[in-house]
Formats: sequence, C-alpha cells, structure tokens
Amino acid sequence: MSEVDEEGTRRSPAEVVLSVGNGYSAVLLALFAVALAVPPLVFLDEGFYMTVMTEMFLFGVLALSWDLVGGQTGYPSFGNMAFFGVGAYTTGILWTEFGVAYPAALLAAGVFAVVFAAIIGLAVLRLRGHYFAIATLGVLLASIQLSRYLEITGGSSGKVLLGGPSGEVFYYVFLAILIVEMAVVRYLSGTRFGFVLNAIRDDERKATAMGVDTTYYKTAAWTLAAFFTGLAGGAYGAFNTFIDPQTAYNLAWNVELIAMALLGGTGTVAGPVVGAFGLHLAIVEIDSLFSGWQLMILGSVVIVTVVAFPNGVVGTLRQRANAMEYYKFGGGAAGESSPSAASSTDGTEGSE
Amino acid sequence: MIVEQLATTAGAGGAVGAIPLQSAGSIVQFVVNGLLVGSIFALVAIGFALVWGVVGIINLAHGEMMMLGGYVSYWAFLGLTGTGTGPGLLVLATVPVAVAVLYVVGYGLQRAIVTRVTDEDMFLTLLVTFGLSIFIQQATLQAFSADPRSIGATFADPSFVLGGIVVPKMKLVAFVGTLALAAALYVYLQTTRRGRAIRAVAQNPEAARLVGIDVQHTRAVTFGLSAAVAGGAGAFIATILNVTPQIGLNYTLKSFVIVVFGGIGSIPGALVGGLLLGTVEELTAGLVSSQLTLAVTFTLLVVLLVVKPQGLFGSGTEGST
Amino acid sequence: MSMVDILGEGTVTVDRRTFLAGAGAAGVAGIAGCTGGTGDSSGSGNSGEGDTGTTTGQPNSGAGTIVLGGSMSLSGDNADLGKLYRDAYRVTIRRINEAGGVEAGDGNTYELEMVLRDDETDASKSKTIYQELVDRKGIDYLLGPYSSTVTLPASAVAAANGKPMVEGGGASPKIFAQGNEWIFGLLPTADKYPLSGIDLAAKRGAETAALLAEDDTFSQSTAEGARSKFESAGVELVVDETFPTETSDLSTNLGKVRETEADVLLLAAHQKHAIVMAKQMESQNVSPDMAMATVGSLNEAFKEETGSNGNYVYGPSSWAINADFEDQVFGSTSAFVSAIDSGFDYQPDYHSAAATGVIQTFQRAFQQVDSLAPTAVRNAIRDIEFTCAYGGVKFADNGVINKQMLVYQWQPEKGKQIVWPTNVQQSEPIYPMPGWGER
Amino acid sequence: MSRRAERRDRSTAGEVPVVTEGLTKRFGGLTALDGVDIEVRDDEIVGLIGPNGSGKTTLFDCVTGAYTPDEGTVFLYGEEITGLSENRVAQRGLVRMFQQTRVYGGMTVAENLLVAAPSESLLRPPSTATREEADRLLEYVDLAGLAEVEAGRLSFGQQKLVEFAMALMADPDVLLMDEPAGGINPSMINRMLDYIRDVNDDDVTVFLIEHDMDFVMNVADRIYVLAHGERIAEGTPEEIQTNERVLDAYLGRE
Repeated sequence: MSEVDEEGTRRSPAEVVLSVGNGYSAVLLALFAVALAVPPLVFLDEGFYMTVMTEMFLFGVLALSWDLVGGQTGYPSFGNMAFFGVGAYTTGILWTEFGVAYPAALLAAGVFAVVFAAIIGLAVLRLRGHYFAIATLGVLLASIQLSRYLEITGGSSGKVLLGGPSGEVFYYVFLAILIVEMAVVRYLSGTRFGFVLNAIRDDERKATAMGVDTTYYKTAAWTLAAFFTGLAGGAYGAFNTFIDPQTAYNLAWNVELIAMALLGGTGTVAGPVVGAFGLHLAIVEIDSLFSGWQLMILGSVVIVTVVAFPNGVVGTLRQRANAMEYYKFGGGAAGESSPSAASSTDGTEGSE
Repeated sequence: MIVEQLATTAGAGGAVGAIPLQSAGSIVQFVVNGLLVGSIFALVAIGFALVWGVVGIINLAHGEMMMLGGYVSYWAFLGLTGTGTGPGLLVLATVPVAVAVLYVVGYGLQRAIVTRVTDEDMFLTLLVTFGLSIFIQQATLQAFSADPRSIGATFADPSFVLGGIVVPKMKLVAFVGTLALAAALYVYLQTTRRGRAIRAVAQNPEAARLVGIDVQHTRAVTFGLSAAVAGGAGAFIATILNVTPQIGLNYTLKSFVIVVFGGIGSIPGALVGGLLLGTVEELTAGLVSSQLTLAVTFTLLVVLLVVKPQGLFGSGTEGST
Repeated sequence: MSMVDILGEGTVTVDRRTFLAGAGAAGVAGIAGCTGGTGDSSGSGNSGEGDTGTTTGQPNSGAGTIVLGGSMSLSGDNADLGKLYRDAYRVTIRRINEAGGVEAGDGNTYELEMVLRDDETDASKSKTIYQELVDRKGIDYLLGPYSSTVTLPASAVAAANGKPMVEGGGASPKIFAQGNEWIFGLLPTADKYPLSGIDLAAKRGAETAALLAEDDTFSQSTAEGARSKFESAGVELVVDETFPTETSDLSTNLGKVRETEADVLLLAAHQKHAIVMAKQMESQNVSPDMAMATVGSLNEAFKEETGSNGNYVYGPSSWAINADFEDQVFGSTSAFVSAIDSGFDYQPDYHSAAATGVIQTFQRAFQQVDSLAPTAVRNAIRDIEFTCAYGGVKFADNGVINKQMLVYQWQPEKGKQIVWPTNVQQSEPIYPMPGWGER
Repeated sequence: MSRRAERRDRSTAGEVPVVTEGLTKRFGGLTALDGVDIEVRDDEIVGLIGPNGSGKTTLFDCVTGAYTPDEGTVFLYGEEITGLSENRVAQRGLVRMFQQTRVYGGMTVAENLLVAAPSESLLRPPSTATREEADRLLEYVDLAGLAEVEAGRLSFGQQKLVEFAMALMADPDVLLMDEPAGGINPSMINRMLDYIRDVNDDDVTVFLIEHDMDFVMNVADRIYVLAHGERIAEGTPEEIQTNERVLDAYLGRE
C-alpha cells in the first residue's frame, strides 16, 4: 500500500475533475448556459449550424430524461419516445386544430405527457428489469399505431406545422428546456429525493424495508422525465415543420437517446449531455462525409464505444476516482470478500 | 385449449360484438391464416427466446439473422434452378443451406462482438446488438440493393380447398418446415450433451463453469443455433413473401411480443406465443379492420405484461433483472 | 444489478482499453468539431459513392461549375426506388458534361456537379440535410427527395432559404397546398394515379371493386383519389381495407376480395406489397377482371420476382416509354431508355424518366436566365415549357406538373404495354384477366 | 417531538413493543410458522434461535410486513399491524437488518446513511444535523475514512457495519437483526456485542436471530426457541441451555 498520509494526499486526475465538477456545479452550469446562449447573438445565424446545435440540446434533454428513469432509478425504459410523440401531437393538434397560442400549446405538451405517464405508470411501474423494458416498448409501439389510426393526428399522413417561431427562438427554447432540466436534476441528486432514486436502483427491497414508498418515487421520476421529454416533443413539431407517426415516435432516436446516456455515463448530470452532444455531432458528421455508408459506420461506432466504455465517459471517470479513494484509505483490494479488519486504517485507532 | 384462449383473447381484443356477422367459415379461415403465418413468427421468436433465456441478451439484430437466411436461400435457389423458378418442394433443399450459414454467422458474432458485453448491464447488450443490426442491414443493402427478392418456388395447383377453406400449399410446406425445425431444436436441447450444457448455462453460468462446461463456447453455440433457426424461417419468408434488407426489425419486434406471451427462455412458450400472435393478427384483420392489427397486438403485450409478466409458460420470476 | 457493482473489482487494464477508448472517443471528440463558424463550404472529401467533387466557387476546368444538391432514399423503406433516381441523375449529368456542359444565359458554360445525400426515407433527417447543403456546401439549386413525408420538411427549407427545388418523388397534394413558391414537382399528385385505370375498368363494365391501401402518406392520398373516382364512375366499393406498412401477408384481405368476387382489385401500396399481392392472388385463388397496383408494379424487379404471376397486372405511369419525345440531352426517349439499360442493365420506369426531367428542368432554366441568381432561376422554372424523354414539362402555378396518367399492363408475349388511354395505346388491354386455371 | 422522546412516552405507558398471537404462515404444503406467540418487551434484547428451517426468518418477515401471515395477528406497541405494508411498518419505528447484508452498492457510504435518515423534507439537501449524525455514526462504527467510497466496494464485514449504521440512522424503536454475527471474524464479534448493548442502552428494543450460541447467550435477556415452525421453549439463557426439548430439537432426537 503506497504510504499516503492525510494531508499530502495525491489526488488522481479523475478525482480532481470530479470534485471540481461536484463542488462548483452551479457555477459550471451557469457558465455552460451562458457559453451556449452567446453564439446566436454574436456570430451564429439561422441555418445548418444553428439547427445542429438546437438538435444537440434536444438530444441532451432526451438523454437526460431517460437517465432520470434508467440511470438514476434503475428502471430501463425502452419507450421514452412515447412521451415525445404525445407532446408533439398535443402541441400540433392544439395549435393547428384548436387555434391555441403556440406557447400555451407547448406547455400543454409537457402537461399531457405527465398525465399520459401517470396513467401508463400505474401499470408499467409495477414491473422490473426486462419486463419493464418490454412493457414500455409495447406502450411506444401501441402509441404509434394509435396515431396512425386517429383522424385528428392526421393518421399516417401526419401534420404539416408551418408558421411556427423562427429558428433562433427554437434554439433558445430547447436550450432553456435543457438548462432547466440539468439544474433540476443537479439539485435533486443532492436531495433526499435523488438519494432515494439511487437507492431504488441499487436495492429496491432494502429501500422498502427502510420505510420508502418506492412507487411514489418511481412515479415522480417517471412523470418528471415525461414532462421534459413531452416538452421537447411539443417544440420539435413546429421546429421540424412536419410530424407523422414515424418522426414523432422515432424508433431510431428511441435507441440513440439510450446510447447517448450510456456512452456519456448514467447516473450523472454531465454524462447524458456529454453523450448527447458527442453522439449527435458524430452522426451529423458521419452522415455528411459518408453519405450512403453512414449507418454502417454509425453501427460500428456504437459497438466500439460500448465495448470500450461500458460505463460511459463520465461514468468511467467516476469509477476511477472511486477506486483511488478506496485504496488510499487502506481498504483491502476493492471487492475482496475476506472481511479485512476495518479498524486498522492509517492513523485512526479502532474504538475498542 | 387454444380455441378458448383465442375466444378470450379475441374478446379481450375489443369490438368483436359490433362487427357484421361473418360466416363461421371465414372465421375458421382467418384462424387457419393466422396459424400458417404464426408458425413463422414462432420460429423466429424461438431463436430470440433461446438467446434471451440462455445468454441473457436481448438481441436486436435477431431479425437480421432471419433476413440473411432469406437471401442465402434465395441465392441457393437461384444456384439450384438457374432461372429462379422451380418446383415448390425444392425450397426445402435451400433451408439446410440457410440454417448452416446462419449458424456460422451467429457463432462468429457471439465470439467476436457479443461476448464482450454478455455479463454487462442488459442495456449495453441492447446497444451492441442495435449497432450490429443497422450494420448488417446496410451491408446487405450495399451488397444486394434494396430490390425485394422472392423465391419462385411454385406448385402447379397452388392451394388446397378443404370445405371452403383455402390452404396455400407453399404455406403448408412452411408450416410443417418451421414446426420441424422448432422440434429439432427442442429435441437437441433436451437430449444431447451440448443441449444440457446450454440449459445449465441458462440456469447458472457460474455453476456450469465450475462443473467444467466451457461457458464461452456454449453461449456461442446457443447464438449460432438461434441464428440458424431464424435463418430457416428466412428461407420460408423469402418464398411466401419476399425479402428486403429492411424486414428484420419488424420480426424482432414481433419476437418481443411473442416472448412475453410465451415466457422468456421458454421454447414451447415461444411456439404457442407465435401461433397465438399470428391468429390474433389475422382475426383482427378479418373481423375488425386490418389497420388495427398491430395496435391490438401491442396493447395485448402491455396488458399481458401487467397481468401475467411471466407469460403463459415462463419460469422467470417477476423481478428477474 | 447496476453497472458499477459489476466493475467494482480491480482497476481498468489501461493498455487495450486506451486504444479502444481512442477509437470510441472519436465520437465524443466530435464536440470540438465544427460547432460555430459560418460560411463557406469545407467541401472536403466526396459525398456518396463516385459523385463528382463538391468544391464550388473557383472554376477548375475553364468553364464554371454549378452544383445541384439534394437527398434521396438511398437506404430505408424506399431504397429500391431511390436507386432509380440516383442512376438517372448521374447519367443525365454525365451526358450534359460530355456534351460540353450547360451554356447558361449569362454567356458562360458551366460544368454540372451533384451532391446527393442519403435521407434513409426519414422525415426527421431532411431538414438538417437540406440546411447543410445550403449553408455549409453553399448550394443554390436543390433536387427534391423521394416520398412525400421527406419532401415536406425539405420544401420548407427551400422556401425559407429562397432556393428553387425541383423534385420528381413527392406526390402528395399537401406539398403543393402550402403556398410554397419554391417547389416544383414532376410527378402528378398521388390522388391522380388510379384515375385512368378506373376509367378503363368502368368503360369495360366493371361494377364492383376492392381497395387495399397501405397506411402511408402516398398510398392514403392515392386511395382517397380512388374512392371518389369509383363513386363518380358508378363502381361499388365492396372491400375497403387499410393495412399497416409493416404488414407482410395479405392473405386475409385477399380472402375478402375472393368472397366478394370484386371485378377490380386496386392495391394502393409500394413494390414489396405489389409482389406479395401478385403471388398470393394465385394461392388465395382470387381472380378479378383487373388487378392494379399504384406503385412499383411496373419496374423490372417486380416482374423478375413474380414471374408468370406478374402477367396481366396493370400499373399507372406518368410516362410513355414508347412515345418517342425529342430530348435535348439524349436525343429521344428511346435513346434515354438504352442509356439507362446499358449503364445499369434495367429498363427505366417513370421514376427514372422523372429524374432526368428534374435535371433537364434546371438545365433549361439555366439556359434561359441571364443571371444564375436563385430567384431568377426559380422564375424561369415557373414558366418553363419543354419536352424531354419524360414528355412535356410545364408547371401549374402551384408548382406541380399536370400530366395525364397512362395505364400499362404486363402482357405474356409483348411484355409491358401501354393499354390506356386509347390515343397512346401500344396494344389492347387483356380484359378481363384470365382465371388462374386458364393461364 | 423527536422519535426518542416519543419512544419514552410509549414505553412508560406500558405498551409492549412487539407481540404476535397465533402467527401461522404456509407456503403451499409447507407450514413455516404454526401458531407462534411471542412477546418482545420494552428495552429488552430478545434472542430467537432454532435449527435451520425452523421459521425464524419467516417470523421476521411476518412481523415486518414482508409477508402477510395466513392466521394470527402482530401488534406493535399495542397497535395491530398485521398485513401492513413493509414500508409502513418501518415508518412506525421497526427497522430490520437482513441475513444477506443489503446496502446501496452504487452510492457512497455517507449517502447510504443519509438516505436512511427518517424522512425529512423531500426537496431539500440533508440538514446539517443529519450530516453530523451520519458522520458521528460512521465514526462510531469506525468507517469514517470510507465515507466517500461506494458501498459496493467494501468488504463483507464493512458492509455489515454500514447496514448497522443505517439502522441506527433510522432512529428505530425496535431493531430486528437477522444473524448479526453471521460471517464476521472473531475480533468483530466482540465489537458487534458492544454495539448491540450500546443501542439497547439507548432505549432501543432489540430482537435478533443468531446461530452463534455464545453470542446469543452472552447478549440476550430472554430467548425464544423455534423448531419446525413451532415455539418449543422460552426463557433466560440459563434456562434454555438446560432445557431438554431444546437439546433434542438441536440434536434432532425429537
């Protein structure tokens, strides 16, 4: 065991990055928000680059919302795009069929998605693991068929949503949703609510035995994720000027948003957002440079990255920091089963 | 047993009462259509259930194994006949080719890629197989173009008519063929040494390793067998319908539903689940409206999951993560 | 069982992982890539297989270069039809450049280049693709995608940026109902597809009809056109079924057609369903007097895969393969047909013809304008009128071509023949289709 | 009013912490518990022993609400709690430690304790009082240095101490411990004995299952003995050691 005393602790790079991350997260988030708010004011004008950045914010919201349920609470949803679709159609229908003002229709998207999630949650949240994943996939696929069948959604021909706000407005709408969600998730992970979600992920039986009403917390996390995903869906409709069952419940995105959360690192705030920005940019660049071959390359990028980073980028960072922490304080080799005498940590006498 | 089940399922399917009275004959026709098409769904789902139950992986690229099987048997048939058309039973000669080729593909994929994430979180396996599925899809598209391919195996007089019920011969061949492949797999698993090893790994990989079973090889064999039966199903699909690079995903999603109907990891369950799904879809198409077939199927999936997560035959416990 | 537990033991072995992490990080490093920074096209590398380079601005071979940009369904559901457009685009551009390029109205001659992206038949990709073509690649003249759902967002980008878009693949009336002055379509709107086919059947005394419609934008508007036409032609619709795109088996619906003994069977769907219909009509012994599929029943892949079952099947087309129109690039329709045949060894159908029409529309517009500014080119296209291998090209004020639909039939001896309307008939339709026993 | 003060009122009012009457639980054909009556009086340390499969853990499960008994009733401080859900029973001050030590592996040791604190405001970070309590308890079980380490990394013995600290953090009235001495090395057994006595001195009633006879005899005030789901003996450690039926049950002569 390398001699490491209390004061002169040698901190591994991973640890430094994380402690800075945790310590000043509020400041970091504010800087992040300002840094992203500046471009349109200064040099970025409406067009391709603004669209790509707006889509990065969109995917940041989708990945972070999935992580709230999948990464933080340990309930791997495979149907989050159902909330996105419900949000998109709610705004689309209210705005075009009932003449509701766009901002109100946009907010309604989040509210409707929450109601939809609460109802679905009653049935689905009783299941766990594989069964939960399949049930949520079933909900998504059933929603696709429903939207194809109904008149008001325009059936499979979809709805044209022209005349929405300008590209710049959408840039700030999606940025705002992302920043608000990051702040909320950051705040919650420091509160009892956040801890309980992680407890449910690690050992739901233990949490129940310690007095936690897990259904209440699972539903809260589920509806919170639905709110943000639904809101993003509502905004996306007019942003893309057209929605149909294939785009509103995009099955490719349904897997991509999970890849982004996992590649970035689940259970953190930065992880999913890093994953979303990175993967979306990679997809846009690959589409542009290797048109026609892009899906083959994307497929291999996903495979290689998952194999290389099972924990995701931020996750691996945290993983290393924790390993160092354990060694430094004389704990036995991590995970070694023999009950090492915990009392003989450096410098502190066991209280006999 | 199946008939009452169908009655209840159809009943659960909603508006049966409200539709115009169909002659009893046509309801039987729909059930027959359902069983004929359901057997193919079942065979694909059996491979899916095997990999899920034994290797603990949700294989999103499973549909692509079926698709590749379709292309292999298409080219084999073209090789055999030279013209692409030939007698109906000749397709059976191409099935073993598809099965063998896909066994090798499945085995190779597990060893090269899938094995690296087998013990990881379920969702990582989902991502790797998702990457595989779009890779295989695009590679096939670049190699064979997107034109639909269909095996021209025909019978002089294409269908039997028994008491007003039309039964296409080619579909009957496919029905018997798929059941035979399913039975062969089941017997293999129950009787042979390797079969027992596979079931042992399914129960407890660590224990299996302790008693000297090469878990790695066993999992690769399982993946190979799963791809092989899917390849066999692909051969029949290429004959009855057609095969394009994009058809895989739809059969993977159907396998999800069937595995839940039948229970994760249970082969008989997947067989019954497949037949049930085919029948439910055809009955909905026949009695209600074909636009609702998928809506009924997926709603049934959610309802069944909530009511009986283990599925009809499943042994998996409710919380098995 | 969370991931962290599993990896609890032991630190990460650095060597192998670092190497892989490097490859993986490529995706993440993308952040530092080209966010921000506007303007000129990076233009690096070629996009797609074998397309000419994408550099714009400085003329590299004496004559300047005009770049046409767009996306096409090179993968995804409609990849089989996307290929027809790509091949026809390439052949037409190569012919124009071989003949010295485009003598534009502003006195210069330009070489034509094309940037063709793959939209995977996914409507959520087309906005980003077309914005990239305009902003990053600096392209002023847009080739529209295939399929109506992908065309709608793309046409919105064309209008927003004031760039003319000519497309030969989006046929839904919705595209042209948005008051968009920058979009021009070479395919008649979807609802017109079945009209002349129904005329033929009504004139031959058909009384009942069955309609099987795929649940997608194009097929649904075709079905709507068919329903109103059946009504006005006094033909009773005895079966009217819509099936999901994912459906692969049509036996149950064909069973209904058999029971009602409908005279006409109209399938509003794409090629893979047309193949299934042709095969399963025999196994379900359904023998209507006329069986027509709205899309994909006329190209060669259909006939190859269905063999004799494909005989007697009808299909609508906006292009007469045998009407020998005069063509500035190829010389004549037949020359265009042999150019495609020798280049890609398949017989072109109306998709290919429409594709060459798209390129030639731009070519003609460049010839007629005195400046290549997008607005000037758009105005030229608006009142353009010319003939090419595709036939007469003239756009109505909402931007869509008005063309009469012809009806083809696969006939055992003569192959694909125009059978309706009578004035362009190659041979008489074999109506009613012989029963399965008599073939 | 803090839980501890509340606890003193209840015990002075003569309420008995845990009482079961005629507790029966069947699993298919197997009768795991057959009409068991036990009583855990206030501030007592009661031991529950018996050969494997005698129904000890099933009794715990019925008391904590993990299972609903087929017959019989369970009282907590005089109030009937039979069939009450597990988390509601825990909220009423009855906290349990599991035979297979269970901690939140993905969270740090400190977070494990913070989440065990009786529910404070949901949406505010843990109060400084709670953080200080957690630090104190970690100091007490001598794991202060590992506060920021993920619990999953700790050794088995360390995790047992974390689970114990979590139980204390919940400020229980009654603490159920399923084999506290199971799987830990000798030097820690003495520490575990001290901890149990300390927590009992702090007005916490303890009810524990244990196979290690010396441990039980050393710490328990009274002992119940189960065999084949029935209560076959009850008494002080000395009485139990000389009780014929108990010896027979253990040596299998019955």
